[in-house]
Amino acid sequence: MQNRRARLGRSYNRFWLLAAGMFFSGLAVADSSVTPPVNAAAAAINPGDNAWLLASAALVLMMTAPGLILFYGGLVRSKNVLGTMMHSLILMALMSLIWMVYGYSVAFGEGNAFFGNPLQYFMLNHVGGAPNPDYAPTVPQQSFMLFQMMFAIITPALISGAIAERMKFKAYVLFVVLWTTVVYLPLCHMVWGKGGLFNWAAGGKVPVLDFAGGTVVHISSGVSALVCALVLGKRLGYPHEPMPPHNVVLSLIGTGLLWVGWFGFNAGSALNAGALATSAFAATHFSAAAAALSWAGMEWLLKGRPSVLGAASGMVAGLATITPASGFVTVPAAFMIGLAAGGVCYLAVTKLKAAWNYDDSLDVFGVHGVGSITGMLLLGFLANPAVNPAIADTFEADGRAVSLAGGVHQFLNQLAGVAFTIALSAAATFVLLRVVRGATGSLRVAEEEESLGLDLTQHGEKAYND
Amino acid sequence: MQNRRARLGRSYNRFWLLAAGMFFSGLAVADSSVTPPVNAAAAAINPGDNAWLLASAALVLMMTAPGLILFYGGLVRSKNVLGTMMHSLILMALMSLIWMVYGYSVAFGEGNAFFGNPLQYFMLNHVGGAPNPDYAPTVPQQSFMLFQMMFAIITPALISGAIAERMKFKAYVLFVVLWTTVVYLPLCHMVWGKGGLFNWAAGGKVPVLDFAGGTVVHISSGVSALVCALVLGKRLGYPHEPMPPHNVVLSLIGTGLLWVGWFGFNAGSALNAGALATSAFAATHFSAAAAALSWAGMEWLLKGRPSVLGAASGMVAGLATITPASGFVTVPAAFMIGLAAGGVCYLAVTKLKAAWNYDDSLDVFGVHGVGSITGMLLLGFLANPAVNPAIADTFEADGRAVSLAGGVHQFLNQLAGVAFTIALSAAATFVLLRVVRGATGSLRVAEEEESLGLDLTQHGEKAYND
Amino acid sequence: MQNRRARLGRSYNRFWLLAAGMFFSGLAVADSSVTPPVNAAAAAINPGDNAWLLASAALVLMMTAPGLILFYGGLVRSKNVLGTMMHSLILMALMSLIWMVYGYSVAFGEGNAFFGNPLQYFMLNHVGGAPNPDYAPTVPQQSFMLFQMMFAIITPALISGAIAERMKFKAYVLFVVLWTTVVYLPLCHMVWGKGGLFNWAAGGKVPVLDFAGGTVVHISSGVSALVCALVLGKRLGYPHEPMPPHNVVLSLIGTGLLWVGWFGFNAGSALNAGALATSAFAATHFSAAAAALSWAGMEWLLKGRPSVLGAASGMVAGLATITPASGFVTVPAAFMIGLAAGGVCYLAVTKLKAAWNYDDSLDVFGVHGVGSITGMLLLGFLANPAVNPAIADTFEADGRAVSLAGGVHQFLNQLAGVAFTIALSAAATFVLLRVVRGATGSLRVAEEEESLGLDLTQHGEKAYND
Amino acid sequence: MKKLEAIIKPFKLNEVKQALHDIGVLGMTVTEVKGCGRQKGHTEIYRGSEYTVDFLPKVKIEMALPDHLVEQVVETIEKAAVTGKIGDGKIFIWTIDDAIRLRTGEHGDQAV
Amino acid sequence: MKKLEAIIKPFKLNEVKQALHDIGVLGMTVTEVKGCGRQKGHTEIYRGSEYTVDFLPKVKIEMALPDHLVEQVVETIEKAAVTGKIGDGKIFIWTIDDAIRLRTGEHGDQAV
Amino acid sequence: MKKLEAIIKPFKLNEVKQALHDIGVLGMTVTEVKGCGRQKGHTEIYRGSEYTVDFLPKVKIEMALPDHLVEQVVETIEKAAVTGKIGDGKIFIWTIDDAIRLRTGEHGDQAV
Ligand SMILES: Nc1ncnc2c1ncn2[C@@H]1O[C@H](COP(=O)(O)OP(=O)(O)O)[C@@H](O)[C@H]1O
Ligand SMILES: Nc1ncnc2c1ncn2[C@@H]1O[C@H](COP(=O)(O)OP(=O)(O)O)[C@@H](O)[C@H]1O
Ligand SMILES: Nc1ncnc2c1ncn2[C@@H]1O[C@H](COP(=O)(O)OP(=O)(O)O)[C@@H](O)[C@H]1O
Repeated sequence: MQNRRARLGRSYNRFWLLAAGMFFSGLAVADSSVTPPVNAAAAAINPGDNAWLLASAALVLMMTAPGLILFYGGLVRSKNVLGTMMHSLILMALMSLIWMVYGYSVAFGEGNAFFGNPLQYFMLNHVGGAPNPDYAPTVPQQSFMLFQMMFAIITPALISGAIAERMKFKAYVLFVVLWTTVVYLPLCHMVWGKGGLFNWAAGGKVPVLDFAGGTVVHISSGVSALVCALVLGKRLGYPHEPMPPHNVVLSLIGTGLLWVGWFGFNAGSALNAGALATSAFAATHFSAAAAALSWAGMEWLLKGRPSVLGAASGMVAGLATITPASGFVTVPAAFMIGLAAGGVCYLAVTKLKAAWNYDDSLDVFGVHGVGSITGMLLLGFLANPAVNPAIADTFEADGRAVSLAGGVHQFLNQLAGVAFTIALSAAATFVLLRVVRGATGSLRVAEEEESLGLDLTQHGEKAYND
Repeated sequence: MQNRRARLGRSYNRFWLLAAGMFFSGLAVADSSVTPPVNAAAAAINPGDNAWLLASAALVLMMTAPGLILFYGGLVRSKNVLGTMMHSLILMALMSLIWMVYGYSVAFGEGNAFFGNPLQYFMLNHVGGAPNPDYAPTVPQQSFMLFQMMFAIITPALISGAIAERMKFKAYVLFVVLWTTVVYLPLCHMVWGKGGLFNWAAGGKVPVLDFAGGTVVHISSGVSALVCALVLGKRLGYPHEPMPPHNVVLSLIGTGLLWVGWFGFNAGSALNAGALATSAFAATHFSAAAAALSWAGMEWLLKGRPSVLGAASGMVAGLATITPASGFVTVPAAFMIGLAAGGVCYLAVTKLKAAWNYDDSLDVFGVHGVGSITGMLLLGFLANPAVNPAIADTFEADGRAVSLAGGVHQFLNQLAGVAFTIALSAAATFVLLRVVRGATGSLRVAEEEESLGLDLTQHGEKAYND
Repeated sequence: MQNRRARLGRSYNRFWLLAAGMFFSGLAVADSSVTPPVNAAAAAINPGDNAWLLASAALVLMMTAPGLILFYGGLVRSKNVLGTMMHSLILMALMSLIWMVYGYSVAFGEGNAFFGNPLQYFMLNHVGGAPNPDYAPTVPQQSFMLFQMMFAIITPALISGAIAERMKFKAYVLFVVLWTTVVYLPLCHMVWGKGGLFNWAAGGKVPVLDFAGGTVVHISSGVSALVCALVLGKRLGYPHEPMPPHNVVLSLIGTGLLWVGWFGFNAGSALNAGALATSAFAATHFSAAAAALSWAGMEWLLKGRPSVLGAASGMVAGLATITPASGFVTVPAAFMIGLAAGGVCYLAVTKLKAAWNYDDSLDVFGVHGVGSITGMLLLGFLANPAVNPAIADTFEADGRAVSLAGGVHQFLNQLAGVAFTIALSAAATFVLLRVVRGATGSLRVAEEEESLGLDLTQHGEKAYND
Repeated sequence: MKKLEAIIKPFKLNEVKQALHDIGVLGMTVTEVKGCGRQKGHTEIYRGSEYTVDFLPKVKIEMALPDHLVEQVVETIEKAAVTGKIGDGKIFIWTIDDAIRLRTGEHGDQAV
Repeated sequence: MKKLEAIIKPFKLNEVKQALHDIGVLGMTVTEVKGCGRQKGHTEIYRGSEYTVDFLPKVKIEMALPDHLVEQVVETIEKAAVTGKIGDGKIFIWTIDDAIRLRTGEHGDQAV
Repeated sequence: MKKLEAIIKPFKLNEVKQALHDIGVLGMTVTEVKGCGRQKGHTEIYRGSEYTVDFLPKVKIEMALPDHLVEQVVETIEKAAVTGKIGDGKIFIWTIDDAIRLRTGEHGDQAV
């Protein structure tokens, strides 16, 4: 994920939210002169690497739409399908705006161990055709910025599965904007940003391995989803009233697109089209395959029949679980991680949810949260320098060389990263929901609206007509 | 879009329709000997650039199917969904045939300012593995030909949204074949072909900037769509009878695929995988995001609720609008263009359509026509040599160096290109529809057939059964 | 498809199924030390080629899901849609497992003329970042392995169309596992594996041209499908009871995705991003286009109306038919092959099926089997060294130089390959179905279950709810 | 009290509803149905399999009415629903014992 | 005149329709319904949530008939629709006051 | 024998079914319908085209019952289906001549 030569960045303490205030003035000034010519550094750019990174960026956007909107949209009742899809679609717009104004800068600007300088790349100033050697030396920095933006779009979209079918649209919009600013961007900086606390490649105090977003994307969204489900409460009628998926076919199409798109997510995180990209591609594939077998297999054993939605859920669980590990493990290890993913997530969704008695409508916590925690921890043991030589020989801040190969030592690092992510996500989500409730009156729609459905009451539309 | 060294091509005046007559003889002769060995010029080919161009070609075809067929198919009533999808599907076959026989040659062969020599690449003769340095020096000419073909497929497909739910299939087929021949191919030559009237990079008298098809694709189809809607008249029952989209979910899937595919459309138009491709990718993304915000925002303000179809329509409007500008503007400028797109197209679809009282069933004019006109004109002011150095220093036919940077001068050039495209599209469409009516008896199906639906009456099928 | 310098591999006679038994021990040992560092041979890797091969692998997986699951899922009745989609989805898991344990090794390991050594790449040992110069010298062997795996997934998935709506899930799973082991892997070795009987590039006794899987993928699955349909018998009520497709829209989305994905299938088979990839891309496109015209055209002539499903079926037929020829023919030749494909497959599906009175539910034989036989044989005449210079000058086992250019000689080679594939597929499928029946009691679900639908009875789910 | 059931062509539903509203009849229940009768069906072909479809889409309108309204309602529907082509549909009328409004428990003519 | 309503298993619809055509009864209106009765439902599971589904898909055929045809129609339906397994369905019959053909305005037995 | 037809709000179906089961009434047939009445519809907007939708989703429950059960069933449905808000729905009751169980050929009260 990162260039190996690391220096702790200087720390910027100016409160970066002021950057947002400068948006419109920025529009005016940032126009032309400040962006360096895109062809300036063309010499250093490898078209093969850039082709792969652009294709990967496109694949990751495809994961959100149409991938996730299909997967989630199929699982809700027909009266809520448009509202559910809108939860993801609107993020393609909102997150891009944030990313342009201050998001990329907070995540990847030079700063302290917790966040980057929001002014460094304000309005994407200085993010042009020249590579940023700290991150991806063979592609335009703009390509790197685009690829990372797609991650910022899908992460809050994942959360929306937990609040489906009952959250007020206005409250949702406010929540995701705050959540991204307070949870996602700092976490992204800590794990992947230069000088970030957990950045193993760039001088982080706690070297946490997370190739493509176990902490940043899946644990953060999964844990926040759980808190959302607990704070919002159950859907009217849950669990007495049957709420079967209104269209499993949509969810299966979504599953296929998620699997395909995840190749961009994980293999694209190599940031070039070399052998590491291939290796991440392979790990991704085999984990998804294995998890489908173990989830459907458990159903076959315990319930007498493997369900199709179960196989699909296993696939997604396998993909979420391998995400942090995809650039560090062999194919057989990835397969084992996948087998574990299917089993653990199946139990989380069927037993844990029943035991804890919450209504995480589309099982974001059970699949993404539990899955990626499993993946992060297994990676602690399975990380393999033969797969990714960069971890054989990294440097701590004091210059001491250490290896991050799998073992108890690295397991503890991983545990620290996971624990921090859980704590930050849970606490921040809890607080932000109170803020949002204060600002919008209530988090949920009125009971009558909930029973009529979000499509009609929040958006004035119906999905299906003659 | 084009190689910068330009000479005015020799003008061929032989009437190029005779080429069509040579089709079958051509099949026989063109078989093997005439195609140069594909590996001949392998030395000049950059695999990274070719990988990106092939991927882009695939993405642009994906925009037509399944992208556009979903977007359009979801918006019609269920009795017409197959017929509507067929309007695009059949073009994947028909346009490819035309492109092979004479289309590519008329568009990109050397010729006069208005069209290329139809015999130069008749039956794609001489279009092989060697690059054509006039267009794309680092990929096989065949790759360039394939990429451009995908544009020729989707352009008439866009028009089909205006005649949906009422045009006779036979008349439709005849119309699109004629329209492509008379409007699309010449326009393509004028804007992108060597020696074309508007080709800023290759000696055009009027240097019009159009990176990926504002005039050639969106204005031509949007304006022709308006004329079609006016000539065909309204659907039975319009506007009294409610005609809500039969399946908004399909349209949202289509929107996601269109956005993803549009990366190929615009960033592929760089014709290599360098920094300009990345820049076009970025502009595309941010414009779509911004237009979703402004369209849904206007609904929220004016109607009290943002609709999901509105957000999706905004995305498509933002994509169509940025298309001509995508290779020439910075990210903040692209974002502003997107904001304008969402607002202007929203007004076109809600106010202008009502005021002018036409039934453009799926709002091709309001979204693609109005959007791309907006984009072409804004580009006149925002074109930025820092983004695309090629426009800093171009040559007029007399050898004088001029810059095409944004300003009043370039705005007037843009205006000329837009006006010409509107005039040509409107006039030709009007005439061609009369020709087609003469040849097929009537443009519309009988009233009884219209009320039974096109699926059953034109194709003998129903989309949905048990 | 293959490196041209050939030696007959040594023959390994150890029975390779014992490899399967070593799976779990393998999981333990194969973990880390045995996989060579992925970056070892990075020097030889061309990022452009690797980007294209990874993108192609993703595209081919997309053909299975969501491509094929949509195409097939739309054609069955709504009570069987999930079961039908599961037939393909489960193969993404099962085939990957087989491929990891022994599949890749049997297909591409060095061995005798019929299969490779199952131990050579057992658990994908030694399949890492270094290229395998016998197959693809510019990409990691792991990329080649991944790309080929996607073929192993989709091939048995194709067969599932013939047994749709009536086969017991347990019997299906057992059958596809056996079929892959006994039919697919050996055939893959014979045609594409080093030293394979039909491998024109690597010393095969019978030099059969099959660029991307006419024999290996489409004839093998098509013929096996026919045998399955005959052995299983007709669906309850067929052909008296109407069984129209429950959702043609799904099938059309699937068609679009199949076409797009097929670019990866065929152009990816060049194994690099050079001019041959472009040429295969072009052939693929024009054949699909032509076949849509001829299928829909025949309907228009014979039935008075072109159907949308007919155009889509033509597209798939054109794609299956060009597959073996895609790397060897010019665009006009590809167009002619496509025209033939649409006509021949239309007749197979409408006349032959009626005459032979079998119930191949989704016409796997009529489209894939008949199509690819047509393509293989036409290729015998149309193979063109100007397109693919490698066939101009190949070597027989005795060192004699021969050309495989189109003509009677090569036609006979093609015929031999086709005949062998038909014989192997038919005989093995027939025997395996008896084995499976013995093991699972019966191949079909009970009548009551069939009338309730597979979704409910095999998987405990319904696709569509409120 | 009477129950009246009208089977009409789907695209006539809005007109009929409007006409009934205009004479003050607001309550009705509508079902999508398929009808078979003298109106000819059509043929569909999917990959060479031809199906003759006898069942055509229709809409069923049900109303409970006080006796005195029946005649006027029948006339209104006749006027609004007729195209003059075969397949226009039918009205069936029968006597019911009681009607109850769930919300209030009212019975009989009050309830409808 | 009588109204006859038959609830049958969906896959028997074609047979019943054919049998009725064979005795000259062409007009009928069909609705997809869900039935609940003695026939046991089934269980569905989605990600661990088990639902018992009591409502099974059935088809409702409605016909208005002249009195003299009722017996024959009942017998015909009985023959065509019975599988002998639980859940085969029911027929209900009641008297109607009138039937009207919209197209012509005909009343009574002429109208059906 | 009586035929009873209840039009209720869709989300009340499960409760009503359960209540009927509790008093031993198992057989019923259910149809998805759209209702129009005093309950106000809503407005939908698609790209600026505003539609007022008067027809709201309802569920129709049909039951054939022996005369003596009618009163109890009506009360049961009233209790289970009422929300007190406008649009709760109606019950209609009429007399039927006969009921037949297809599987056995039983007639009358035995058949339901
Ligand atoms: N005897 C009947 N019982 C119930 N419904 C009938 C009957 N006859 C016709 N219908 C319904 O009325 C519709 C129109 O009838 P049809 O005979 O086609 O035309 P018309 O009403 O012009 O005579 C049919 O599609 C069917 O739904
Ligand atoms: N009392 C009733 N009123 C209305 N419909 C009924 C009644 N009883 C049963 N049905 C309908 O008949 C169908 C079959 O009834 P069921 O009791 O399951 O089997 P059987 O008809 O063999 O006795 C039910 O699914 C329901 O649709
Ligand atoms: N006269 C009627 N005949 C048949 N159905 C009716 C009639 N009046 C109302 N309905 C049905 O009852 C439903 C509820 O009626 P409505 O007037 O909205 O509320 P309420 O039942 O509270 O008076 C309607 O949606 C419609 O389906």
